Amino acid sequence: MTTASALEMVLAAVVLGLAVWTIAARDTFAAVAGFIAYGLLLALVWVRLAAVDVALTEAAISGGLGGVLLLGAAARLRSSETLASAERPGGVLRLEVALLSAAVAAAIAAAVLFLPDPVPTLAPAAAANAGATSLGNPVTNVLMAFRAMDTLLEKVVLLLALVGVWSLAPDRFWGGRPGLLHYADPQGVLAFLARLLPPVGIVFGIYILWVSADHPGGAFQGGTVLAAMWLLAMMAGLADAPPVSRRWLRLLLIAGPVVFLIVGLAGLWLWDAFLAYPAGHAKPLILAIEFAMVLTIAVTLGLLLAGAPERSAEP
Amino acid sequence: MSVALDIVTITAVSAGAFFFLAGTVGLLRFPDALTRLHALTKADNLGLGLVVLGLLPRADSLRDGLKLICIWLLVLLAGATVSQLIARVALASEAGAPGTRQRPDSPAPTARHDGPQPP
Amino acid sequence: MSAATIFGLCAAAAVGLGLYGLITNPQPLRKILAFNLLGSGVFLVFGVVARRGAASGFGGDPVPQALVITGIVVAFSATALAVALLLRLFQATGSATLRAEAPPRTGSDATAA
Amino acid sequence: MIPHSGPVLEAATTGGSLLVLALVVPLVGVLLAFAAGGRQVERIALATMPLGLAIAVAIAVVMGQTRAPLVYLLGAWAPPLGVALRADGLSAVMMAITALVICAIGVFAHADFRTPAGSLEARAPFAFWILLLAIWGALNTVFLAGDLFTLYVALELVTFAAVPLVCLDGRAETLQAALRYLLFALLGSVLYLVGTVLLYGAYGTLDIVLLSRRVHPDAATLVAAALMTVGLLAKTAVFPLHLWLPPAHAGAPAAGSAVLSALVVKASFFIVVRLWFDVMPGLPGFTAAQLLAGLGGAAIAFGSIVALRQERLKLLIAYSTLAQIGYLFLMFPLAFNAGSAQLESGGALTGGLLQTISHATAKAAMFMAAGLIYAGLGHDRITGLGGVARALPLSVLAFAAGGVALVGVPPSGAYLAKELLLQAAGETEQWWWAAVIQAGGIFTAGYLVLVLAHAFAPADEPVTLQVRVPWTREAAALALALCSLVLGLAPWEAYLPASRAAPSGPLVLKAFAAAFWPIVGGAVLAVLLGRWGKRLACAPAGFLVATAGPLRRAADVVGRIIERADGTLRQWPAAGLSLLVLAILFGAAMLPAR
Repeated sequence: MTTASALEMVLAAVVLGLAVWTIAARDTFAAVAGFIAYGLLLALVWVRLAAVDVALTEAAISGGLGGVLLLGAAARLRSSETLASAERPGGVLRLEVALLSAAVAAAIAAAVLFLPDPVPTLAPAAAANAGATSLGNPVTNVLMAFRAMDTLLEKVVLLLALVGVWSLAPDRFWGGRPGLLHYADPQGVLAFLARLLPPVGIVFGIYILWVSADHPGGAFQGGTVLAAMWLLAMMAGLADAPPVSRRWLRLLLIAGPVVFLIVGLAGLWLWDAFLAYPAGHAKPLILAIEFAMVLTIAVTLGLLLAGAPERSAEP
Repeated sequence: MSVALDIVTITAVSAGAFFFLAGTVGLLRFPDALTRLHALTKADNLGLGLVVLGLLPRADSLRDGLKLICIWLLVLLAGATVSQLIARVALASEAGAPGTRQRPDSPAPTARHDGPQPP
Repeated sequence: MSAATIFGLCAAAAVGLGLYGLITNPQPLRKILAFNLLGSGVFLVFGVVARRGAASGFGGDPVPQALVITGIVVAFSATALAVALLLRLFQATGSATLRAEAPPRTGSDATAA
Repeated sequence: MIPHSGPVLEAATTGGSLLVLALVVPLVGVLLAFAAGGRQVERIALATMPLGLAIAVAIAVVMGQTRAPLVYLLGAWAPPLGVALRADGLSAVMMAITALVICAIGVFAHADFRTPAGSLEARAPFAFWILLLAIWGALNTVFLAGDLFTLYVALELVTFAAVPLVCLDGRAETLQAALRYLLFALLGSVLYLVGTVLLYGAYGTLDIVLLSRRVHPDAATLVAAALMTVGLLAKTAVFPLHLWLPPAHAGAPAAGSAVLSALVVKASFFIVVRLWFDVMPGLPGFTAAQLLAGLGGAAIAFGSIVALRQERLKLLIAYSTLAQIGYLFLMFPLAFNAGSAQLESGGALTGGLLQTISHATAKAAMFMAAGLIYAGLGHDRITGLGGVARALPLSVLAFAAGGVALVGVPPSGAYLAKELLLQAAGETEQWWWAAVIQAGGIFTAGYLVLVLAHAFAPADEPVTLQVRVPWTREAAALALALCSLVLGLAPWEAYLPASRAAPSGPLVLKAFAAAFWPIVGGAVLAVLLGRWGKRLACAPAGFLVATAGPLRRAADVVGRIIERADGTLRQWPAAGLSLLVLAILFGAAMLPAR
């Protein structure tokens, strides 16, 4: 057994331990904390699996925004804990579910272990066609060129989730500001952090996007960092969530998919096909789409975390 | 030269690892939130600082070295802020309701500052 | 054992744990948490498949890696929607439970009004 | 008929860009409506509808002429690296019916979801129209996408658009229904996703046509097939995985219920069909197909009996959806060819698909009619429906026409479907499914008779309508119901694999013959199991009641037991357990294929 393999085993054991904790912990708050640690360690697993793009996404979502979302919910739901946990199913049922879940997991493990050799892979095809876009990052190539349709649909999914969240608002607050108002000491340490960190964060978010043409990164990862900076400012009371009826906000929220669709439709009429890029101009077009998307993603994620409108538009 | 650098790396990273270990033990064993925080910051600040110091000779370029130092500085900043917030919450909850001790692994300072805006 | 094998087993175990939690944990927030665990296990299977497909100088097959990123975005959207629904349910009823109502025949017309 | 697969499916065909438009037009509508906001949301949605309908018709016309599938390569990248859109006969039919139903719902919902005068933008209209367009775009993607992962994203898009529809009026119980729906649907889609990645790992592609050529029964494929099937069944709400459906479909606003019941559950059903017939026709085998149809049969019995015992009209229709979904799964064993050990795209598939679209149109019409009755009376208690036939004749007519169409009276689509399924049952010598098919028709007639008997009964007190019901809304419901009633006359041979015997004898006579026995049987069921209040006692056929008394008491016991079982199965842990058990059963049932 090599050192690397021993390291991986320890990592897998810790990750699994945290997974068990997430499911079994009595206190929901503690379970969420365990899940955040799980997400961060999972990012290391992704690095070990040579998927740095995914590692960045995993860290940003599981450890970052997802963690904030779940922690906030756990804090707000604390008073409902005891009542809900009284509905825990009986021991026999739990045992049955445990056995059957284990059987399903075993079947999946067996399927993964006995996958065929030689391994079918699209890596050579992706490498052979990388020249068409002249991007060095194969994952960006897949996301923005080969399977651009999925990426476009994914952006619509994000927007729809936001429409769904907004649709939960009480009628009287429609058009108002999302979420509860955060007020913090303007001289406090959180406000200090919220003044100091965003400039660094914004540069870093755009950097992640910019390098994604040739290195790990991308619009989603960059957008997550930007969203985190915005949320930090909101939590510190330095910025307030904008009212959902603002026109500029609506335009920002659709900018990414609209630019994507315009380029895609231009491809339908002018070039080869829908979502095709003209030879030699693929890279600037892809970067343009990603810049529009990074803004849209940042705003969408920020608002998804802020929640449904719960206050009137007047501050 | 390279042997000297190796020794620096091994010493610094080992020392850093020791601080991480000590910090983790402290986190698990210390009695209350404030002492646990104290243990935790040792791992964050000193432990990570030493690991970064040990890795600096290994950096391929000046840029990589600067990145390493940036990582340490950002962690310092975030760690200091969050510790301060947790400590404040811990103090507040101890003062307000004795017996309900805040766990150090539940940082959600913002949730504490939440409150619906009076209409 | 290769990284793909170790993490493949780890992924399957995460799926099993997620299934168990999603079915038996009564609190909706814990179900959402379990769903995320389940999802991360599935994504890890993608990672293992990608790693096995390393070729042409790539550390992994980029196609499943890209699919995972899309999958993570979709799962996050789902989490956000579910949390928002849960908080609204809590706001409206003061409790957060998924327990099915008593058989519908006992329902009064209060629901129909 | 238009073949499902063939060598042509790897290059774009002429007319392929129509497929892109079918996806893009609703999505552009979503984006524009979101940005414009206010009153424009509704206008943009209503303007998109004729456009989308025209595209769906154009696709059907082009395919009718060329008699070949349409293919489009997105970004000009061919599978396996790229993603293809493909329209075969099934897609064309489903898209056309979807467009039709969406347009009718648009006309119907116009009055419910209007921005009130004096406000710039209102929550419910904003959300409803955007979600409706999004569901449309997502459904078209489900019908066209040739890639299993794109199908996953489209399926999630359908779910995310459908869930908020459930709780659009914000009542607490609808919020709970929506959350349960969302969480169970997410469980289903994650299981589907596991299958997707295992198939990629085994074959290096997710393209449906490429997979269908490479698939062979090894461990990964079997696990993938079982998990994907069960995941999709959870999203389709097949018994016993139906915990989310009745409250969600009954609690949504009428237009929402119509979309959910008519279209949304068909998305995951359609992917099951794609999976079993196109991706791996040789894999599931005899046992698994029997198991799947067995669930369908159980759904028919359970759903129908519980439906007959409901107090509220919307819940009755929701439970009848459960039964009708079960009916759709009866085609799987009937399509199984014992000689080749494969599922064959023949008459049974056509029958199943015809039943799908008949149910889509009829059920949408019935939910709309129920919504109008609810709006008119201010309640939807079945025992309180007396006199409604006089007060809202068109709505009751729409309900009746939809119901009659589903019972399977010629020339309805359901009649043709039933004929084709019975024919397939005869050819494959599976008489037990023929019996289940007949029973399905009788049960459907049962709840139709129950509701109509109440609706036509004289009112206890004069019916005063709470609101005026505009005729356009009733017309939309009636149009869909009539559409379902004449679906059997459409030229299906061009799109679906079926040979149909020329109709013999006058239509009226056949209609009467086909309707007679189900309706008599249904009436008996309705008398035995339905809720009558004091109505049955004063019915003219007093002697019937006297003889039915002991039988009714026995039926009541059976009904109670089934209702209690339904209540137990709809508890979350029980449903989860059923899901795991089914996953393992399907895996075991497919093992002999190795």
